[in-house]
Amino acid sequence: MTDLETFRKETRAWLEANCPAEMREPVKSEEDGCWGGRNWVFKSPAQKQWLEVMAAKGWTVPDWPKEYGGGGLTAEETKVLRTEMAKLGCRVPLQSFGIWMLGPALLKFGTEEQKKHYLPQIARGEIRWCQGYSEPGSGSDLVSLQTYGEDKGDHWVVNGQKIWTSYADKADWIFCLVRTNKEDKYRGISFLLFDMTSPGVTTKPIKLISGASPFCETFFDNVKVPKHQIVGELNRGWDVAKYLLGHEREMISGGGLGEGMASIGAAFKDMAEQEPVLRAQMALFDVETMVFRAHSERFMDEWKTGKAHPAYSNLMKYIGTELNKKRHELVMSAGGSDALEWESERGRKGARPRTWLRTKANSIEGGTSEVMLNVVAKRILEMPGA
Amino acid sequence: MTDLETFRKETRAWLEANCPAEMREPVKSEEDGCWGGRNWVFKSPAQKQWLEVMAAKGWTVPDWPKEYGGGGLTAEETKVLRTEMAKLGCRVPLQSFGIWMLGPALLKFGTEEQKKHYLPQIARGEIRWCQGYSEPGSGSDLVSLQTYGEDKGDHWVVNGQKIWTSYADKADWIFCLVRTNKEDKYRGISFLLFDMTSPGVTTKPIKLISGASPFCETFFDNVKVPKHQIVGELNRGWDVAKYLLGHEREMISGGGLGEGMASIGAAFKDMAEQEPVLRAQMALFDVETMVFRAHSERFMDEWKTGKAHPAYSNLMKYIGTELNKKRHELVMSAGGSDALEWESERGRKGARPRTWLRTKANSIEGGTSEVMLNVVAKRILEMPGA
Amino acid sequence: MGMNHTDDQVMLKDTVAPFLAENAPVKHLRSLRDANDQTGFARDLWKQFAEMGFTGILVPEAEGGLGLGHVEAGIVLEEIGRNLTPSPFLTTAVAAVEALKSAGAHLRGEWFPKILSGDAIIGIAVDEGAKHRPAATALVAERAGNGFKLSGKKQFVVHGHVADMLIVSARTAGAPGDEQGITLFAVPRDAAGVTTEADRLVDSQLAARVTLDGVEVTADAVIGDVDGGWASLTRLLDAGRIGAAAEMVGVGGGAMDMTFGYLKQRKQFGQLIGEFQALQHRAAHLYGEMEGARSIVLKAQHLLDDGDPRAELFVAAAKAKSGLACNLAVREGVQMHGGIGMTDEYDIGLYMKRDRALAEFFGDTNFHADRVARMNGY
Amino acid sequence: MGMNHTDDQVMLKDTVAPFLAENAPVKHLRSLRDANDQTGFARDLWKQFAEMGFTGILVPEAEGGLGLGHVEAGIVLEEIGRNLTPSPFLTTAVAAVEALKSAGAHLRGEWFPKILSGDAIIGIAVDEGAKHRPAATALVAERAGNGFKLSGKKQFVVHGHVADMLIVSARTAGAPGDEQGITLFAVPRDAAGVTTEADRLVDSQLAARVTLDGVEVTADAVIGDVDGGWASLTRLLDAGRIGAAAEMVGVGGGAMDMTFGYLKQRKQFGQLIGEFQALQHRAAHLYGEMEGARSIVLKAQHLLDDGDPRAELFVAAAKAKSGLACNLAVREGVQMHGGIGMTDEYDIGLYMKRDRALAEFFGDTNFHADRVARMNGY
Repeated sequence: MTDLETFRKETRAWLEANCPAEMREPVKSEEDGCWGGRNWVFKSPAQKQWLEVMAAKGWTVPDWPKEYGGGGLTAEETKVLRTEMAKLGCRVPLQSFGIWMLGPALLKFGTEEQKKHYLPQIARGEIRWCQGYSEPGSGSDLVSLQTYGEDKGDHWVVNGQKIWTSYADKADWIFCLVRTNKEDKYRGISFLLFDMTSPGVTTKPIKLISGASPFCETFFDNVKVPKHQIVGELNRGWDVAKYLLGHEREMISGGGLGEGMASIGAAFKDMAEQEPVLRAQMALFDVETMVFRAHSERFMDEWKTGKAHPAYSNLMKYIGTELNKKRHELVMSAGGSDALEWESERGRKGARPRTWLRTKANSIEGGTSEVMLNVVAKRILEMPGA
Repeated sequence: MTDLETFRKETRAWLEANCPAEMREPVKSEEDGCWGGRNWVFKSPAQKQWLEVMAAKGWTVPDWPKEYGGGGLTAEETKVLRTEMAKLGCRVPLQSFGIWMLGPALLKFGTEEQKKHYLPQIARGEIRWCQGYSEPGSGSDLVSLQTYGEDKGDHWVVNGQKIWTSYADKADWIFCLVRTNKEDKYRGISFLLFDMTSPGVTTKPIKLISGASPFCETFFDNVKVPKHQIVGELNRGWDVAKYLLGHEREMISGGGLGEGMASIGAAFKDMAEQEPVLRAQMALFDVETMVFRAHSERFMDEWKTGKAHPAYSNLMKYIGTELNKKRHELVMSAGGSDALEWESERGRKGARPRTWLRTKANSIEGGTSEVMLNVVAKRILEMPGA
Repeated sequence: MGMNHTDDQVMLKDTVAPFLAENAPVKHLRSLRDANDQTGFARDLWKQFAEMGFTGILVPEAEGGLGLGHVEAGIVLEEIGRNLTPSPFLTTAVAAVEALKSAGAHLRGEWFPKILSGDAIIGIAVDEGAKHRPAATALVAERAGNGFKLSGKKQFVVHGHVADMLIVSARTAGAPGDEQGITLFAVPRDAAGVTTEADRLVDSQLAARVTLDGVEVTADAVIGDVDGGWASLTRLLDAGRIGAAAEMVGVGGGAMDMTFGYLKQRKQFGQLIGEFQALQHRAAHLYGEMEGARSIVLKAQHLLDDGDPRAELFVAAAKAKSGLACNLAVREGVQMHGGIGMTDEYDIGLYMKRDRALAEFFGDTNFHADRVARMNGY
Repeated sequence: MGMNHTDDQVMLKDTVAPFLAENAPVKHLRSLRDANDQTGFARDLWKQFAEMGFTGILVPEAEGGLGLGHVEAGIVLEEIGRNLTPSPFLTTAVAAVEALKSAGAHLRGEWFPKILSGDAIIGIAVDEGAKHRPAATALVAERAGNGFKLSGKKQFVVHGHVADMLIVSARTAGAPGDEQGITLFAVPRDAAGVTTEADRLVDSQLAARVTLDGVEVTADAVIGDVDGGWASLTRLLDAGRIGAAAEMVGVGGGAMDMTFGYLKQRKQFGQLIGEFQALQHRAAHLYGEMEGARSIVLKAQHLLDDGDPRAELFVAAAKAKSGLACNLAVREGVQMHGGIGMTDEYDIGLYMKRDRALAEFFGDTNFHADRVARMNGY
């Protein structure tokens, strides 16, 4: 038996012994996730227990180094762990922007002190993070951001406004892009971390066309940020941000995958059989679904072996999000007038139309489709021009 | 009875009396048309007779003034004439770039001498014209043309090359854009007329992907053009060209109309019933066909009453040509492997695939779809930017 | 004149457009929604519609109306669409009026005056499943005495919970799927056995699920012919379909204009986003689609008004195309607005919601494209 | 490795690509066409294919072949597509070889060696109408003695006029439309009663209409089971379909690369046309479509090679998608080339022509999308 097979066997045994039965039930809604943080109220003792045993093994972040609270697993071992978790139906023990976004950036750009300080807390789910990037005037053109940190010797005083900060009202800390030099557009931004309870920080939830949302507007009014809370060099925060955006993009393009992409015609068989033109569109859409899954599989295989173009995730983000929007247009067509109900219990309080409307943001958040196409044209296809 | 009703009655009677039976049979191929010119060989006595009687009444160009060989009809009378001709199935007596393109430009920009000299010959089909606009390096960006006419006092000496000159090898004269000032891009072009038998003019037919074509490359090697053969002012030929391009655009966008736009599903009923996904596409295409016909009708009604935006024909050209291309994709799908045959008698020597391939030029010639969209965005929608 | 508006039509538009822009702009919809209004529209606005004569556009002159046509009704509906005005105009003053034209003197005498005065709301109770399939009618009307007894369910009856009368398609013969054997009834909403359950829809309007449990009506309640109601139903549906299509021309046009305005105002990367050629081309394409929709809708209105036998085909094409074009307009609208387009605070999302509801109303693009194919013989 | 090529596959590609680029680039097709060649491909090139081992890729090792799979055959086909090389590779070395794998020792022993040596051309005679509908087989095979007598017509038999053997689907039971009752036969082209009529197709290849008039064959000519030939036929068709799809990835890729090259070189309005954002976005979109096609084709090849039961579904999706993507590539190719793209002198038009022929070969996008729906249960 190879080492990997031994690892698989042991992992499976450990998961069977340690993952509470309740944590193996399918996730029913976003509410079922565990986000951790200072103010987190566990939904059940099982949720708490599962996070604790996993964090103790470093398996909330299995491929991070052990000294920072990770599991120290190799890429192959990490894949085995995920596969075995999937087989048993184990829930992800911790949802976290700290794990998905900030952690990788700290691992790459953080000082040794920062890594030792922040990463283990992230791994144990003790700090909940939010991201401060976009501003009302800086959407696709992120680098035009205006939030300004004035140098006051040992600290900055930050003033400005962020938008689209997910769960800002629930987060403990923020990682935030702040202008620290007004002269240089690109090399005038720094990547700062600070506590959301700092005086001068306020948040306001954003209501979307689909209803309530995790997004907030976040306002900074003379917020004091100590200088040691910068990640990377002064004025070079754009490098950190770009690195991190890459991670976000992969996450979002991956979001189009999963069980949501099964045959749409099979899911709405009766409608397909009654409506020949709808059926034809579902048939063509099923083809695109299978294509996207195969494409994602190939991309991941090529990515892992370093064969994929560094900008390829932009292409996948474009395709995946446009496809998901189209899918929900078809779901709405299949649902007919039933799917128009916005508040009724029968319509699960508008679950279908709200999901449909929510998908419209897929091709905007994390880089618009237009920006993705620009990037693909310029970086992959090497089209001329600025 | 109104005057117009009287005119309709008289016209109908005249047509019935004067249009030979053979000239009322449906046109079977491009070969059936009468193009006139010095070297024209009439396909039949009836073709000759029909041209002569119509030209004698001025009805080859019914709405041109009588003094220039026209019929002097009003717009309403012209419409009545065309309607009655259509009802009886009378063929167009004369196909002519002189009528469609040069004539209107001469009427607007020509001197009295030029009108008296050229227009009656055009009306009687005595001179066959071709158009010298595009050059190999100047397609969409026509104004960058390089063919140069050097000023030699009472004449220009023209050198250069044109492309896409339809029937250049059969034409008697050319109307041609020539650079007469190298300093000014727009105001350095003149609109010249000259005889294709002038020393130094040679032509070479262009073979298209669809097979032989009426298009030629045309070469000018020290061609002498007398100065009185300029239309409009020196260096202001671009104004003439633009005016004339408008006419061409209308002609091409109109080309998408007519009987070719009947229900595609009805035309390929058996295929539609066997192939449900093809049927769905035909159904959606039938909708677009009906839309385009209604749209064209509305455009013409608004155009005639001066309510249409001057650049609207660009939109119609874009929509009509893209639709026609799509139509022939569907025709090819419906035709299956039968429609792949390129030379067989059964497949009428590839009539279907050749027509399909020919339609691909629709969205290129007379202004590409991309240029049309630029124009619509800027002139109609008034989008910002150059 | 051809497809140009007549002077009278231009004048009507010049009356309707400022009236709605002033009295029922998008913020009117917002205020009803945010107040959690349970009617679904403003009754005083409906009264004003009547006073302006709008509710009588399709009512024959002999019966006190203006005796105008679908072109004129469409002018009102386009502005309703452009302003997202919640209104029973389409159901009551268009679809119901057309159905009542094939009713007897009794029903006409009762309902036309109430429609003209703005005192009646009429619901259209045709759909029984999630998708529009009028021939699939299964709700049963049995003969009972010299009248009928109706039992069954309907859904997507817009304004049905506050309607004074419901026009109900019922099966008196044949089986679901047959066009023959359907009869149309005028059923008072307060008749014994009628229950309605109102649901707020994605576009904030209210529609009802209606249950008829042994509802007794007299023979006078029949609209058109017993068992041969398909003709009257078709008349009702064609009016409703072209009306919904006209409203979508307004919805799509409103979304498009708002979006083009944004392109000329929003800056990113140091320039107006409307300067980006990729967006310019998409804008020009969208404009062409909306213009096409406008044209086929107008053509179908003319054919309906002329009693042309091709009208049904063109109405189907018009509903199909307006669905495609308006959907493109709202999708491009949200995308081109970017993040703020996703917020409830901006109006563009409301256009997307109204588009969705109108897309389903009286049959969607797929349904009507299929009908076009069938009418074209394949 | 997953969906990455193995080292051996990379090596195969590194052999095939320069070989075809050197020996059979697009001008090879032109020279055959312009010489009015009546074979449809170059026999010496076919011999070279055999010498390089390409014709044996799918032939089992035990029978002298390389015993490789559809991924490897696809590598050759993609380069054939990219170079528009006229070749019997797809029909003979892919579709026919897969069919012969379910044949008895007699047929295998006769044909595998000839295929390996480049001495045999095999035509696939399945289609009877203008569209691919294999279950509609009507050509009759009646029992006669201990053999069969075949009568009927086939069309779109690529290289059929010069084939040494034709694989013919025939009806031995049931009625046209039934999958049951079909039997596959190996029929020598020179058998009495076989006549072929060659037609040049839009892409300059030659295909035959074949008539079988009481053609007598022995029981040894049966491939697979009598009446149960659907299984062998499916094997043949899946190989042909994924092969055609792989070729289209090459055709579309070749057209795309040529077009992107042109965008970087052609100037209009004082700039490279590749600088125009509208074209950049369309180019990026096209690239994504072609990449998607490449991915589903590779996935389907893997599943076929693994004997996975989902293979048939994925092959259908792959043929459907490669049709969509390749068609987009050639349409965008001609449009972006502008006028010169319409001239016979430039290669882009040849890509459009080959795309059209491959689109029909073994079923088009619409046919396969419909099959995807059926296999998905609706």
